Amino acid sequence: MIERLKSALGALNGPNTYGNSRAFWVLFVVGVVGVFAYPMATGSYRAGQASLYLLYGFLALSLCFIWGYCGVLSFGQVAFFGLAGYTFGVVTLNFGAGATVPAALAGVVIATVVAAVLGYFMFYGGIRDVYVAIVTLAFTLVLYTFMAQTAGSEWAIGDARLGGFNGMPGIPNITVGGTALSGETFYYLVAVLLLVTYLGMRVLVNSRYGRVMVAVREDEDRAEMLGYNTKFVKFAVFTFGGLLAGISGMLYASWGNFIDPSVFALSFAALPIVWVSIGGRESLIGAIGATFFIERLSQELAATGSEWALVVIGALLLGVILLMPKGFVPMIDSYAKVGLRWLKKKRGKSEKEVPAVDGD
Amino acid sequence: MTATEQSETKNPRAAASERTGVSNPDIIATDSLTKRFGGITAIDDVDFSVEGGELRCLIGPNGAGKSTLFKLLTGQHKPTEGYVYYDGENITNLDPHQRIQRGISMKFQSPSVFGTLSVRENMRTAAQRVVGRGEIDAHVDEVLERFGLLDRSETRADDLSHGMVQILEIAMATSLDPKLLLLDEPVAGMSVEESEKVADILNRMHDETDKTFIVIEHDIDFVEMISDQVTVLNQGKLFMQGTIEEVRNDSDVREIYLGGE
Amino acid sequence: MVSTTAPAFVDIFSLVNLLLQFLDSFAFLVLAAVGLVVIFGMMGIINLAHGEFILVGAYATTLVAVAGAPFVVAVIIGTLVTAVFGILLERSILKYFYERPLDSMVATWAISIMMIQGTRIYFGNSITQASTPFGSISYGPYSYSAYRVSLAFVSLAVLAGIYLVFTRTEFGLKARATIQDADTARAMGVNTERIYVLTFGFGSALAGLTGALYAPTLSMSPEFGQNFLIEAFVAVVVGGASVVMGTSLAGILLGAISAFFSNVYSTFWGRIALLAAAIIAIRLMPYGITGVIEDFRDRRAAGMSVKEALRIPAIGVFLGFGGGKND
Amino acid sequence: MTGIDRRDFVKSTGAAAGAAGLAGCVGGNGGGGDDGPTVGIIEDRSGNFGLVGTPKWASTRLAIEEINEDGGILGEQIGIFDPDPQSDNTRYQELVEQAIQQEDVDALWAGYSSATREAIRPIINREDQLYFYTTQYEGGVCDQSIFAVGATARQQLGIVIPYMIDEFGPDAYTIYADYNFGQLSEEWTRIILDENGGNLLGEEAIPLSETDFGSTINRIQEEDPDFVVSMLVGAEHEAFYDQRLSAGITDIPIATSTNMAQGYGHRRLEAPSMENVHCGVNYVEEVDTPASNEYVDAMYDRFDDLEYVNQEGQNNYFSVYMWKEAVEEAGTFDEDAVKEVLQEGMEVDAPEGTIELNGATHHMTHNMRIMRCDENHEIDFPGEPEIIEPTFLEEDIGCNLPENPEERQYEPLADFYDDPFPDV
Repeated sequence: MIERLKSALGALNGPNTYGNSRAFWVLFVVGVVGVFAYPMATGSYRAGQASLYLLYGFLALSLCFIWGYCGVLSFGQVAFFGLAGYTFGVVTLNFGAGATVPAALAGVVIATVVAAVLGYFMFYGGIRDVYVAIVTLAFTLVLYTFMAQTAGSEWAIGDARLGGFNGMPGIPNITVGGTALSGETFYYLVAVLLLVTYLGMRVLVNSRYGRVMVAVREDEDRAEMLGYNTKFVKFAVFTFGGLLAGISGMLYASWGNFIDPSVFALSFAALPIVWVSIGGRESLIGAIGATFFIERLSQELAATGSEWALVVIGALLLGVILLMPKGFVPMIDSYAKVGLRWLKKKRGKSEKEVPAVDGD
Repeated sequence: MTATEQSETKNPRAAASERTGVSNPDIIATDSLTKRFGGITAIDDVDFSVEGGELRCLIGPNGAGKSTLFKLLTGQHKPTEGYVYYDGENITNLDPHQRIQRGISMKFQSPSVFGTLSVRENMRTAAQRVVGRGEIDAHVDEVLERFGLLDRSETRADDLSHGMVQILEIAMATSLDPKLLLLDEPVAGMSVEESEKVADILNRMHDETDKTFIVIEHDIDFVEMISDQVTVLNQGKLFMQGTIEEVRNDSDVREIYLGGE
Repeated sequence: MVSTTAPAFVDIFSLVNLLLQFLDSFAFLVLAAVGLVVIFGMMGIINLAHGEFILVGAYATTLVAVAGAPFVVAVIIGTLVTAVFGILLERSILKYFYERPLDSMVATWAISIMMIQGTRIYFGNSITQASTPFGSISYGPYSYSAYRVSLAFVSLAVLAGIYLVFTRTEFGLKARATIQDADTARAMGVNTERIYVLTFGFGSALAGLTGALYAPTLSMSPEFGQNFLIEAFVAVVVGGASVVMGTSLAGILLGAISAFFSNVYSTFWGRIALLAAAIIAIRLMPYGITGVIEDFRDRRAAGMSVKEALRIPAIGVFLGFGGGKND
Repeated sequence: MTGIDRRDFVKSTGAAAGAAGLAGCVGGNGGGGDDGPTVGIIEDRSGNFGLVGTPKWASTRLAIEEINEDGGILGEQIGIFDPDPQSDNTRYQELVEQAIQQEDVDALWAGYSSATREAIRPIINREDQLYFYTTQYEGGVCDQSIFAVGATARQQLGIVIPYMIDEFGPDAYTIYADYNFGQLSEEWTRIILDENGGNLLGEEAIPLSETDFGSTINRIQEEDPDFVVSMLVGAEHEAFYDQRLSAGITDIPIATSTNMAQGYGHRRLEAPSMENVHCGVNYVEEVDTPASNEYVDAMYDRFDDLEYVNQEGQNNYFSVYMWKEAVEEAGTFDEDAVKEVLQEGMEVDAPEGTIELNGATHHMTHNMRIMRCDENHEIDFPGEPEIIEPTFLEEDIGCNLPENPEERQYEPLADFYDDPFPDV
């Protein structure tokens, strides 16, 4: 029994994730407890605000997954985010608050399918490297322009007007078992989903599939010459990334009861790249953490009303990307390793083993 | 995508058997294979075949088309004209990974391994496709042992010496348990001791298994260590085929080599 | 809600309308994209601050023009100021990102938001705009802005200039060598660092020129550069990485589509058609027109007839294998 | 729903205050932090709407500061929470939540575009927040929480279109921004044209990001109208005026409800781009009355680098005073009580003149003027200002919020009128 549990937990660790040591997991559990205690300490409003940053975490994870683990930079994750949000809106506005769960599923399915179609076109069309970024960005900007001009009453799906630049207001909250989730309840929904997704992705990236993804990232030709269908790998990874971004977008529409074309704008499209670069693109926990931190900071700066807010954010991003090329978590990890090595040396060989922060 | 079909072309395997009367059929064969890049013809109407279980060396001056031929065999390049047969099957239109899955494996000319991963992770990534979950560690250990990499198994591939990277890549190619192993300059940049070790491993595998090897190599001393059947390629064409002695003593071969370098 | 006035009468004047509209669209697409394409095509960097380089050119030009300088002088100054600005930025920040083209996107995006807000803090929400030189072209009941049409010829001159710079000057040859293989170029004695600086400066100058040329026609605000982004990226996707060939053909193709639908139906349909063309182009030409041309050249070089060379990519494309760079 | 207590608020703004220090604090943030009434001013000072939002922010601040200097309201100083939403609707949603939940604002001024209004409306409605939306807009919002004090399309176009018909002839061609505001304004154009014996020759929707008006100008020339009705918005669309000038068609007069009064194109574009443009406005800084001049002087005294005092700025300004009067009459800052007072109707002395709040619909009567721009970009106001009432909601629809607290937006053609030009 204990052995089984151990092997299940063992699947969470591996060379493809940062933080595999006992120390990390202790901190992680403390962090999770903190996240779940947060609304009790701060109340509904803070929880509602924080749930936005948490739900952005899925968007960050989606990019982290396809860029950090498979080496494919998508500039268009917000396209799937936005499509899922719009789908959620269209379905709920047609079928009411009772249909939010099917609507959520529909949103995620649409995002996944569109990602699959775009991914198929790109990867089976032989698009690689930075061209993927350009094509996905163009796709997103096209959606932006298109959605911005769907204001007329002819642009409606059933009872749901797409609304053009004004967007779609009045989207109901996601409702589970007759309870509309908002504030704390919505926060818990997002937190639980995110936790499960994070752990699931850890298992995934440390599995055989994860190893293939990383192989494609490291050297696509080599991976192909080991007999892996790299086009399919990229296609599948991109599709799964679309699914994650879809979850994020569906939650976003429910969070704000509103969605508008700005979700497809360049300024929003760049955000996931910023989050993931800062957190460390090869680190799942870094992506989530950086998203939370940066969005929280932007909000606080905006709340000051200072005209320097955007300049400060820009300077911060530039500084981080200059000084920490691999991102925050990998940097901390390498410092921790150096520190531990130093500790080890200092203690001499009297003690048998010092737990490594990384490595299994 | 040159979508050509195996129209009326005779199966060269059968043809080869008729010609030589040898019962050991060709594992790989090409028929009128041609590849042009822009205005340059890299491979020019080549009929090339290797029998199962053979260890063949492929030599030729720079630019002779050796690596291009390899890439045509593995599917990284699609031929402008002609066909590739593997074990009697026309694989001209198969994608690279499909060919690898049928039992071809290759080491690249310039060493290419997964740099940020450990030696063991490199090996696992290679082997996991062909070895079950339960046996993978044992399999990896065995291959690492054979190639003398076991004590470096936790080293990051980027931190290995150049020679060690080459050996790792050969080990990875081998771990797929291929029927046909293509090695593009396996000992380039290696020390003499390392080269000898690789030669020894190759010879042993050749003797102990029925694998087929095709090796591109510049180092004629290394060629001598591993093979006596040599094919010479020059300017995209098959120039000569014979034992190492015949090739070595051929004045034309000497000329293209000396003239070429 | 949308008026879909079919062409009321097809006469010579309507055709002139269509032609002038095409020239206008062509110029906008080409000029929006050139600076971006030079930096992307030659250096592999996607400059997300492209719009703000255009902003620098526009503001510099406007400030000089409003101060009383002749417009041509203002345009030249605006272009040079942007070039210098680009070079300073390259030397101080972007040179650290050459090995990391993807990180450079984050860096240029950060620069972009800082520049927009910095412009707002320093210059306020807008500055007084210069007026458009030249008058109008009149024909029958219609007229068209002569300046906007003349930009089509300027954009052709710009394309020709880029072609000459990269094929006929020593800088151009070295730049192309550097882009092909920086190590070899270095080994041959090319100062690649200098080439990167100059290429970046050249790309910046082109963005600045775009800003300078459109300064009198668009509203002066810190978001000025954002006007160009969609057209710029769509042109890059359709054109591909080749500056002269790709961009000019993309300009012709997209300009024609946009002009036709704007003119015959409405501005709304012009825009929808432009976007639809971009999506279809992504599908049919993964590497843009550049990819198709390279493919065609390869096939021609391989001894195929023109007809054969054209036929094969088309078939491949519809079978789902894409055109260009497949092997 | 005013659940968060003050201690909590003081604690949680610590971080914000720190960040403000770092960013060179513009002051005013946090509303003083102690017990006391606070207003939220969430107006864009950066991003796309920074140009038009800045005067709104400045006016509201000025009004509150004047009130505080005068001893405040009910003897209390008014705190200000004025973040910069950066023209970002998601940020708006966050900041409005913060204003309501954490800063516990007693009244809120927020948002320029109708998209922003729609984005924050669910929050406003959920929290029953007293909210002033001051932009001139398409009209029709019948919402118990919103006081839409800007002039509506019917008021703006209702002054300028009859003038154009009288002055230039009956035939009009309409171009409008392709979104909610533009489309509903276009519907009003049809109705008002019809009511005044005008005629619609054609119309075109212009995508919001469009900057190329070549074919639009050709179409206008083809139809050869007596005047053009323009409901173009934003910086991109301003390119129309330059292209109109360089195509040499400034002799075709333009009626508009949007250009000049908000984005002061006549100050920013070089003359004579805006020549022959007629804008229906309730106020702009050129209005030359003692009340107006006093207000404008105060604005420029207080804000050195202010570029223009626009129509919306004035709307924010008078509505703050209107709120003050209502609070004083109610004797409390309690939002329900204040709303009740406001719903009784109120006369306000604004810089634009004396106007009246219609309690039933939460809309204002306005002193509508025609703002005419000449070739030197000088402004004059032909004719006398005319009081126009917000009749659509009250008379046509029968919106009566004290009796029937709705939360919806009515549209002219969908909800009341028949389309007078169904074939255009």
